[in-house]
Amino acid sequence: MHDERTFDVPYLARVEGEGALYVKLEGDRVVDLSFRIFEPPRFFEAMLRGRLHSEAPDITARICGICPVAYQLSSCNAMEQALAIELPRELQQLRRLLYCGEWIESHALHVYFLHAPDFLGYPSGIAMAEDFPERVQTGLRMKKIGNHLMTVLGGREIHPINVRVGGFYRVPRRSELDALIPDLEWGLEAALDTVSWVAGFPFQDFERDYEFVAMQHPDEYAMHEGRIVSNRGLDIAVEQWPAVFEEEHVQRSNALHARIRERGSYHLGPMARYSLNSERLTPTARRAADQAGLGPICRNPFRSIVVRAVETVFAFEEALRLIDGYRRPAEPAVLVDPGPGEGHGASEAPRGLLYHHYVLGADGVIESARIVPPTSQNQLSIEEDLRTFIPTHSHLDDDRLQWELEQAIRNYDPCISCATHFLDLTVDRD
Amino acid sequence: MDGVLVSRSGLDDLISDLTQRGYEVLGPTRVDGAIVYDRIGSTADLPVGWGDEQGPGGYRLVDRGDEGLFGYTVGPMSWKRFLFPPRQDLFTVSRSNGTLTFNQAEITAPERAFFGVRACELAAIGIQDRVFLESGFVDPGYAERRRSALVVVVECGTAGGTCFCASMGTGPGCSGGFDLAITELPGDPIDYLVRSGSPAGAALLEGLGGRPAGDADFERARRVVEQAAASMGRSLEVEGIRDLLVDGPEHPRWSEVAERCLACGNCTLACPTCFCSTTVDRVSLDGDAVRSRRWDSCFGLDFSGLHGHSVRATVKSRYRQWMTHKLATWHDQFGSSGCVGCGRCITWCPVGIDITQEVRAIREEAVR
Amino acid sequence: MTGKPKLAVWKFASCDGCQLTLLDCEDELLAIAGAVEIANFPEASSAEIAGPYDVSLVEGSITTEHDAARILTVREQSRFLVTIGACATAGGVQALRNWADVDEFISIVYAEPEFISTLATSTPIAAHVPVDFELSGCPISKVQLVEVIEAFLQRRKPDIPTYSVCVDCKLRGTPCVMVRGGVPCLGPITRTGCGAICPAYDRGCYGCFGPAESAKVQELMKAWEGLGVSDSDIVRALRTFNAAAEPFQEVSDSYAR
Amino acid sequence: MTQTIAPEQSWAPMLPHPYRVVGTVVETQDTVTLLFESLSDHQLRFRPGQFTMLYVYGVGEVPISIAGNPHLGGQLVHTVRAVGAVTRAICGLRPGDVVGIRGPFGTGWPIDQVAGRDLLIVAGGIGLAPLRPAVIEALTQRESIRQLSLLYGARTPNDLLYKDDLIGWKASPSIDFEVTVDRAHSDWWGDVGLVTNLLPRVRFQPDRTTAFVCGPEVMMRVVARALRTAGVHEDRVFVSLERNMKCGIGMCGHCQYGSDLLCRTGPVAPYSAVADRLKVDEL
Ligand SMILES: Cc1cc2nc3c(=O)[nH]c(=O)nc-3n(C[C@H](O)[C@H](O)[C@H](O)COP(=O)(O)OP(=O)(O)OC[C@H]3O[C@@H](n4cnc5c(N)ncnc54)[C@H](O)[C@@H]3O)c2cc1C
Ligand code: SF4
Ligand code: SF4
Ligand code: SF4
Repeated sequence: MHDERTFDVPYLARVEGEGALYVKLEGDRVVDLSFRIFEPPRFFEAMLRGRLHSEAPDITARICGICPVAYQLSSCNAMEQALAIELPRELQQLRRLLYCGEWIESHALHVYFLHAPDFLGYPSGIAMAEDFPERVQTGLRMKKIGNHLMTVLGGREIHPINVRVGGFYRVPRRSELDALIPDLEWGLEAALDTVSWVAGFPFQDFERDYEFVAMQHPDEYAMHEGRIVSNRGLDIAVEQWPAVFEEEHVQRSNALHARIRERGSYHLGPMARYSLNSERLTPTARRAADQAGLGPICRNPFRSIVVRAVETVFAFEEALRLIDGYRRPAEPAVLVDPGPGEGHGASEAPRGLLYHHYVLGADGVIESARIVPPTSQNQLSIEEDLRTFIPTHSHLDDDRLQWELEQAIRNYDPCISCATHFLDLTVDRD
Repeated sequence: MDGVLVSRSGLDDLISDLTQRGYEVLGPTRVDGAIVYDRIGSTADLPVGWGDEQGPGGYRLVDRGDEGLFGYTVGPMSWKRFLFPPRQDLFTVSRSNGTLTFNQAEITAPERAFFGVRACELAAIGIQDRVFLESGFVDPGYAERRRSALVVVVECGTAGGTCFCASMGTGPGCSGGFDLAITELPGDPIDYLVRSGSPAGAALLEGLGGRPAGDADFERARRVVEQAAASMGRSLEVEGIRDLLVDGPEHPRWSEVAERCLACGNCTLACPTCFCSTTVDRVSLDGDAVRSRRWDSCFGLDFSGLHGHSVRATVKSRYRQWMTHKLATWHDQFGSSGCVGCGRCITWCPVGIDITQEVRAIREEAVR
Repeated sequence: MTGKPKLAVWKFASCDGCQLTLLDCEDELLAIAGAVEIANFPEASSAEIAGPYDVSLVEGSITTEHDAARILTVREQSRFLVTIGACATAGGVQALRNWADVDEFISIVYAEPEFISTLATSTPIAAHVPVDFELSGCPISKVQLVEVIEAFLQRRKPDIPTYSVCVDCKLRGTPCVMVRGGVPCLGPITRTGCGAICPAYDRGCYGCFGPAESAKVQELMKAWEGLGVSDSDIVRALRTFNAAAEPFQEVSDSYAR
Repeated sequence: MTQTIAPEQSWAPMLPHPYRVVGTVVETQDTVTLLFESLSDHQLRFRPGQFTMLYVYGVGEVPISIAGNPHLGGQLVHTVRAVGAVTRAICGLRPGDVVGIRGPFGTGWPIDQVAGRDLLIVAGGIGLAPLRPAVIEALTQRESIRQLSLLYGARTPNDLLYKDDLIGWKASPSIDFEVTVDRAHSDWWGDVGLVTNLLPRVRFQPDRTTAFVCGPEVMMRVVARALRTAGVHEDRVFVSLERNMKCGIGMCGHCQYGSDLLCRTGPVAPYSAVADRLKVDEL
């Protein structure tokens, strides 16, 4: 084996968007490492200036076709804070139901199509289907049910049209939701089965002592309501986000990197949510986690696939619970009286916390906007994972090491469309 | 003609009788700010006490504050939807042993009772009957569904802002072509005169309580209809209209209306007589081929497509095609006007283009 | 190698939603994968088969020098090139920069503007290379995507109508929101394809499929004025996901003046 | 209304019948003549000028004129020019392939009204296809017709259809046949120029003449005008019109041409009935 090696993956596959990885090794020492995002910038924050508060959910959804609901709900939360609107419980629960759809869809996509192939040695879920047709069909059907839930509530699965500041345009009739129950019940079983399947994958023995950051709600496994907490004592309201976190623009990337002021990197996403809130999971999800041997906290990012599977169980179970308790709200939305204001909003995108901040002028026109997606917040953590991982695995041959490194990135289900977008890996060993 | 006088509960009995006889009863219901046809189980599902205000490009439901069951006119939907559905498979084709096997697509024609068909709508059904059943070829799906439909007419007591059935000679009263006809007789309580127009109707009438209607009751009904005829929101002079339009393809009004018309096609799709369709061929990646058809509109560019170009490239030619067909060449093709005066094309045009106004303008300038 | 046609998916500036639509064809995905060889689709597969490709699905608009060069190589390798979505077909939401000063945009978003290289405009694929078929929509419709792929394989004309959303609104049986509620709706000038979902959810169409054939934008906007919509709201409505599509752009510019 | 309707239930006018390609002749670079045989008991008896709706598996269905001999049962002949998806698919068919056919539809040429008259047939391009059965029929009824002439125009010599027929007709004493092209190389034996230039070449007595004309709309207009100038009554000049067609049975509305639904009351019509309409753009 050479002393110096370079790994250059100019286009990372099975991630959403365009990113690249460059690693340079001398023996087992990493001399250079960059996880680069070269998705062309699209300037949403700038484009939002001068638009109406009411346009933010539809416009920001276009930042990411993978998790549009996250953008819609974070922007609604921020706008509703800016305009001092309180949503009745039923409308909030309906939003949560919509979010369940997105979690199911996104997690099923990641588990079956983007991540499982790594563990089983396939280039794609489609290739995997040749040997595991039933598995892949199951994954597709789960994904379809998530999409269908979003379609019923949101009008369509990608860039739903039914979310507005103040609520919805139209709320479903009970019968429309009841019709979803059989599929969701099937999905719950399938998700449980998925947990046991992925729990049996061979995992790298790798752990890091992350600062996990996620939303927390006193009564529920948080999705779009609650405070921001961490395992190192952070417990803030969403509007304190800028006081605690900061973003830095680094040359190699079209995305901004976020860090906790004076502390550095942190970890967002399923593993963070799970580790901070596992006792608030629905009962079946909680049991599934136990059976999969997850324990109350998970620090091995390679096991995040198990956490995603557990969260999928949760999302199905929660959707069933929400439908069971559904009473059609009298009004689809709270009346909005536009005016000046400032609002912060967050929600848990499938990949982690998504933060929005707006300042509104007269008539609710946006004067400034700031959006911090989960992948850009996770960038530092991804790089640190790699730096930690490489020295203990540098004995691997180039192909194997590259595979493992890519997998380590995919652990985060990085959505580069959000972070601006694409993964492309260069490993340089001289 | 036989008739009985019943109260609202008599109509409830009628609806349950129909349901018991296996009919799916469809009638006017209030959904999302408009009156549309949907399943009904009793008169409580009807838009009780509701009326509508209609004008060019505008429609609003209004609370009339009464107990009337039929105090509105026609909404955006027509019965065409049930007899000539927007999308239908025509046939499937399977390919095996080097040959093709064509199979007529399954025809779904549930027994249905159309409850609350207005006079103009009955006339529109008659017009589509000529297209699909009586012009040489028979559309089997239409035939089946038509055969399975029982028609319960409601005569109009008030006309809407865009109605002109009186001009077209299609309403507001009905003298035949139905199974049952209902007239709502205002008063306290409200009475309903129910007449039969077919053996099936007579059988239903027999099972209905109430008392036999007398001359005075028929007279009351006549006055209700007369009042509606007198309150038409629109009128259209039909005298000589065929020649007026056929001979005037270069009338300047066509260009003028084309400026305003969006070519969106709403008028054609809302119209209860428009019957145009296009066909779609498809083979799924793992199955048989299917040919299906769906509603089409002469306002589309492709509608008149010949390879490489469209005959009617301008909006002017498309609007002219539509209106000339409706009011003029329909006579040549099917022996009647293609318009029943329901006013839907006026109300549901997003920019409020008014067919009666356009005819008037063409007439006036032709005279000048 | 199989004799199946080779399909490639390419991404330029976009949100990934349109290519996700391919993965969202849950019922058809494996059949598609059986009928074509998915030769290059980084979002779904790390396997990459070299070109040329029989069909290329191109998502996203051109916003950088690098992408302007890359699309030329994509075109060279593609026999039949289909643009998917509003970005690729009309420049997308990022074309809003076309009305602004990009340097200012950069400085609003990024602390170190000199690190960012980008073009002043976002342009559709057809502004750079010939395109064989365009699928509009933000995002594209699943049904239309499957239809285009099937039609390509069967060498038939795809059933992708170019008339207005109103047609599908009527087929669907939705009472028009503009007529019954005075809600401003872009349906009459927007190309159908989404299935007329917005009116079915009680809101006006917001034009995400771009202009329909013969779109009479000015005339509809006059009707909007009649509903009390302000000039600035008209400009906003026309400047969203297909802002740079000519019929929309022309009229939004006239109202912005 | 149960009582009023009693249609033949089983009759499905939209349902094609399987036909097998049994032979093909490449006519020109883009035009092919195909011979079909029925695979069911469906037999096509047609009048010259009628058309069928021809369905290609999964691709679509288009109207195509019947181009064969009306007296030869058993075989159906179509000549098709590849211009779009469906016609390209038809031109690519091989013997053994199976298609769907419905018909015949439409009015035909009024060949039964030419006894004792001069018959002048004028064809442009693919327009010869629907006229070929009329020529064949006229030749079989030759004794009852006074003067029989055929004028045929094509773009170039390479675009001429039915070359064997043309040679036969040229040689036949029963028919005066003249042909012209728009452009030609030096080895071309026929004329160059508009088909109307050929009119003076053939004998016909205007007041006893019936003319069948088929070709592009402009060509038909020009020929009809020339014939009128020559003294042929417009009632006796017949043209065949073309509009988009989706059903062939008067239910899809696409083939409207003013008062006509061309699939039912056309495609053949006396010029007098459509002269006014032909003057209107985009009708
Ligand atoms: C009565 C009649 C007889 C005809 N006879 C012949 C013939 O003998 N030989 C021949 O080659 N052609 C004939 N045509 C023309 C032929 O029907 C068209 O060339 C064909 O429909 C084009 O279809 P496409 O799918 O190949 O082309 P595209 O351009 O892809 O057409 C798309 C669709 O538009 C419609 N369409 C397009 N052009 C026409 C047209 N000219 N007429 C009717 N519908 C059209 C069809 O539904 C077609 O499927 C005839 C047309 C008519 C009306
Ligand atoms: S043309 Fe207009 S008024 Fe006449 S029947 Fe049709 S929709 Fe009604
Ligand atoms: S008349 Fe009105 S409804 Fe009809 S196409 Fe024109 S604008 Fe649309
Ligand atoms: S709601 Fe909009 S899309 Fe639907 S018919 Fe009305 S104007 Fe057209």
